[in-house]
Amino acid sequence: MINPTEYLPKSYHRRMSTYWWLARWSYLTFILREASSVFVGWTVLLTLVQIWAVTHGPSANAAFHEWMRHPLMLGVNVVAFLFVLFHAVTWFSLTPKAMVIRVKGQRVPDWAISGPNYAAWVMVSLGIAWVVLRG
Amino acid sequence: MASRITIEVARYNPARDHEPGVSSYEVPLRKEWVVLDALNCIKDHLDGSLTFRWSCRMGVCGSCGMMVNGVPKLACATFLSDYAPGPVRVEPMRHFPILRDLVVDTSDFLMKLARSKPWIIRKMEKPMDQEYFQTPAQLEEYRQFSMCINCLLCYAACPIYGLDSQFAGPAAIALAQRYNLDSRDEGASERLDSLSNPEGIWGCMFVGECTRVCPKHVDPAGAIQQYKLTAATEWLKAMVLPRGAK
Amino acid sequence: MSKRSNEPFLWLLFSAGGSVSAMLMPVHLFLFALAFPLGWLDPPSDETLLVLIRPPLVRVYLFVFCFLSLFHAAHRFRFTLYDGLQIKHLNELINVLCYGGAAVGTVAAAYLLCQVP
Amino acid sequence: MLDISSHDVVIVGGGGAGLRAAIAIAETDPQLSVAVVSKVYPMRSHTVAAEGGAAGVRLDDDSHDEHAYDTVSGGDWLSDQDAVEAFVKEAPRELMRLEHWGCPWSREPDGRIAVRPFGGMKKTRTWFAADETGFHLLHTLFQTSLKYGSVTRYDEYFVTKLLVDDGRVQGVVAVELTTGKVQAVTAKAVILCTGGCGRIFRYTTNAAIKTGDGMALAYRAGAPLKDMEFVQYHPTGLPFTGILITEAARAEGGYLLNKDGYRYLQDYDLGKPEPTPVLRSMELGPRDRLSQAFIREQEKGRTVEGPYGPVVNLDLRHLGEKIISTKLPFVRELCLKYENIDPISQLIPVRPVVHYMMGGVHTDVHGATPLPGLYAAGEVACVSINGANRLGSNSLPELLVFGARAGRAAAAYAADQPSPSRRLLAGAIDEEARLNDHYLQKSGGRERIADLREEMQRIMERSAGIYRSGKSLTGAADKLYELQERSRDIRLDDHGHLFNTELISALELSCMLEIAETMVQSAMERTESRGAHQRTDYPVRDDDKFLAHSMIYRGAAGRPRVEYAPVTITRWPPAERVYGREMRNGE
Ligand SMILES: Cc1cc2nc3c(=O)[nH]c(=O)nc-3n(C[C@H](O)[C@H](O)[C@H](O)COP(=O)(O)OP(=O)(O)OC[C@H]3O[C@@H](n4cnc5c(N)ncnc54)[C@H](O)[C@@H]3O)c2cc1C
Ligand code: SF4
Ligand code: F3S
Ligand code: FES
Repeated sequence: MINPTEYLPKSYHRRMSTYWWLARWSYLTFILREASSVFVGWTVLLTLVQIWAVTHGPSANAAFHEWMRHPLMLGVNVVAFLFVLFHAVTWFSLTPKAMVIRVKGQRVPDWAISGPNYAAWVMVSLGIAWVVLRG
Repeated sequence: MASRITIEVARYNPARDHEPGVSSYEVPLRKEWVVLDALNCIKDHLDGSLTFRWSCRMGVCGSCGMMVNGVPKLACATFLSDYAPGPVRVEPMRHFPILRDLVVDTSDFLMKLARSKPWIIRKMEKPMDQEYFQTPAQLEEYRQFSMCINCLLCYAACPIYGLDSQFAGPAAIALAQRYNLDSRDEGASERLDSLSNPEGIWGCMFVGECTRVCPKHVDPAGAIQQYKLTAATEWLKAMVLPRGAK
Repeated sequence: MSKRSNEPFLWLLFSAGGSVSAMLMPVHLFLFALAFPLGWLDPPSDETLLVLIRPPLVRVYLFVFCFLSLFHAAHRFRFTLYDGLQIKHLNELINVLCYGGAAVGTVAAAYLLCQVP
Repeated sequence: MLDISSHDVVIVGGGGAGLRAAIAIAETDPQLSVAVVSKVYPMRSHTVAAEGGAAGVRLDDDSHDEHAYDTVSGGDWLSDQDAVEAFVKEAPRELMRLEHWGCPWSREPDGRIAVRPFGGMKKTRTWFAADETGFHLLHTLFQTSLKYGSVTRYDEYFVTKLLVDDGRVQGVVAVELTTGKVQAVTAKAVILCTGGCGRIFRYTTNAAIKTGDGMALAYRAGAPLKDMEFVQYHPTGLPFTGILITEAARAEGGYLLNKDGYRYLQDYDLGKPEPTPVLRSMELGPRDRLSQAFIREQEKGRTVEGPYGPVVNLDLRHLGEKIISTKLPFVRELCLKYENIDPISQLIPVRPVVHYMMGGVHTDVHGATPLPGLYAAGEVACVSINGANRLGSNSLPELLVFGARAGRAAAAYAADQPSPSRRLLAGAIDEEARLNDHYLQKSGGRERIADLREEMQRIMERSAGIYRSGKSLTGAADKLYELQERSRDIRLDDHGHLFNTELISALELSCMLEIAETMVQSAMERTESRGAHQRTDYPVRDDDKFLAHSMIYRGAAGRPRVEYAPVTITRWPPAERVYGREMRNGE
């Protein structure tokens, strides 16, 4: 259909404030969730540096360990860890929204999808820790 | 319970005002009164120029969306007593241009709705005297998304729409998905053409606030994410399968 | 037209990366950035680590980990810039920076992992 | 500021009837340009509120004749039987068409469309989409209508007048709400689909927009209104809001209980109480009889006193959670939301509330009114299939059948009409001046719209409600006359042009006052009791004198004049209306 309303009176357009994400708790958690991307990137960077260190002999390794023990680094990494954790939790709890699985016409409840996700997460984490610590 | 409550209503008259202001009114606080009853009381007895939309008073026509204390609500389904002792702040739905007082311009949504092609598309129609069988399970696939009353609370809640009015928005996409999932429909690829773009499904950042405010439990956020999954799968198929096979 | 848009591709990378980083990243970060430096756990020696990352499968694992996580982060960061800072008009530039950065990181990861003796 | 635009057919109203008509025209002849003018966005129309379902013969044990008989007897033999026959024949096809358009009908396990029993129907034939049938029906129609390029929408335009020239209706004058601009929309034919007028009464299931505008437009233009004394009360509305608890709640097995927990309907010749629902009996009797039984119970002091007057209780508790949440989810939602009651464990207080207008603009079976170029369909029209009392779930299919018929007839008529004359512009300019003089630019005035409206509603509820008498009606007529006089002295707070809803309220009030007057006048002159029209001073049906439609015209000086027209009887001669027991002398 065509809407013939061409002439509109002067309507009032509002602009979003730059700080809109502070207006509601749910917006803030959204922005925090999105901000986790910075720390995901950061973690990859750390990993790359570490790979470089490991493959470049004792002095590189020593420098790397020194660096990681620096209070500033520790501070940043605590924050990074919290963000990465937050990313993981929101990711798993949102998966069932995007993935609808039906069994015999009944929608599988959310926990039945995110539950196994969390379980796998714990298993994988323990597995990795075991591999690393075993040596 | 106090017997009266103060309502602060945003007022804007384009013929007179440069920007919206606020008027305060005192109305009786009755147990069974919803915000809409308060507004009607003001209009009937205090100030006949107060302007807002309403019709069914039973949460199904979708006319009376507004911000109540900053949250998008249906005025006819929001009890005053939940806000006692007040004051209650009533404003026009966020993210839409204000026409007057609590009335916003929603024509943008109607344009977007039409772009979602919310009707059954088929290559071949059955003769009119035959029905398409659809089991309750198939009905269940899309039923939730067919419950949308176009109240637009989800648009008022979605910051992405507020930032970029080009974004198709939650309800329009959920309704496209409603038809995609209908076993009688064959129009999914046509709809994908108009919705698989940065202003369509890919614009949604999964804020999820749309679902939280939806009075009919439509879950547009879920609809959009599921749509993305389908669209991505379609894209993969198109990449993997030889041209034209599809 | 719009069907040729590359958004689905970027979204697939974003999703895959989201899952990979959600699954693996917390434990990585916990071990190497907190537990070992703070001495809560005994770190494996550097030689052990070298032995550990040498098998091709582990290197592939690390590559995928870096590659997908980077594209996940890039995609998300791109939209955070759009929405949080409302600078959508810098669209092109943001895209180049985000995905370009992820691409550079991915190449670096590949290079470093090939260098493992 | 006056704008003019031109189409082949103008449809006033974007509810079920209006949209069905629009689609019918677009499908019949895509060349015709169609305008849908509506005071609210189409999907806000009150069709959206219909809950229970839509009747159409479906199962093997059913037949068109049985549906027709139920309708005719339900209407106390005032229905035109040729119209009823056309209606029952086309209803299933129309409902099936909606299935093709994507209506999410509720289904049987094997995928076939399911049907449920309904009040006054002897066979199970009501199609439903859970208990939000009207909502799904309206949105399906609206969304489907979006695909037709020949349909232009005028959303939020309030029609104030029909343009008549040379004895033919050739368009409408409307106010665009957003701007206040007066717009003449000319056309070769006009279809009124403006719905009912329940807001004339105090307690009603009807939305704010149901103010009888279309009836008033036609009446003022010279078309007769038919059977205006027949106003349907629905026996189960929520006491404060008037929100409807659908008949489906009783069809699924709900009981009506008085204050002693007794199923009182058994005392009113409606059959014997059985644990499960029996068609055409007890709680599944017709609405008029159930509403009347309520008043009788009230007189006996056996109703419950609630804060908003007397109520009885609707008991769904024995149905159990599963049935309630799958078949009646909306009922539960409404009870929880508006009464803070959970029907799974609690009784629902209900009372009769005004629900539907059997009467309306007089049309033939093609929706044509006696005024050339003017058509009507839906609740605004009176074809009449509903007679003296409409059966639940007959209205939605009526919208579809007669919406489509009116659309096709108007399209055919428009095809060979000359273009609207230029003289119409003068009529539009007059109307613009009238709006300014009477409302916007009028200074002074003392009467508030709301005061007049509330008084009208009280008068109508008290004097022209479920039971009326010559005395109460005469009193009501006098009071209404007085209100009309007072309404000339209305004061608006809002003199602006932009989205002036107060102006709209004033215009709606003037429509309602005029329609209320026709109701009272028709009721006064019908000295018998039939269906929904119950006179305490004339308690029996009088077929000798009143097996006839009342036709009310706007006479000299605006006073109503009633005439009578014969009822078309084809195959079902008048008989006794029997519910809940065997007929005495066979059917
Ligand atoms: C609560 C409730 C439940 C019901 N349940 C059922 C049921 O289960 N089964 C059944 O068969 N029937 C049911 N009915 C009855 C049925 O829903 C209505 O009779 C029917 O929907 C009326 O439809 P309509 O298209 O005629 O009018 P509406 O849907 O009321 O539409 C009227 C249209 O006219 C427009 N309009 C009016 N005046 C003007 C004007 N001045 N200018 C411009 N536009 C104007 C409005 O904007 C609107 O678009 C129910 C009714 C109610 C109130
Ligand atoms: S999705 Fe929900 S909130 Fe959005 S318009 Fe539809 S009903 Fe309203
Ligand atoms: S709030 Fe907006 S960003 Fe998406 S999930 Fe809902 S549409
Ligand atoms: S008035 Fe209809 S939804 Fe509120």
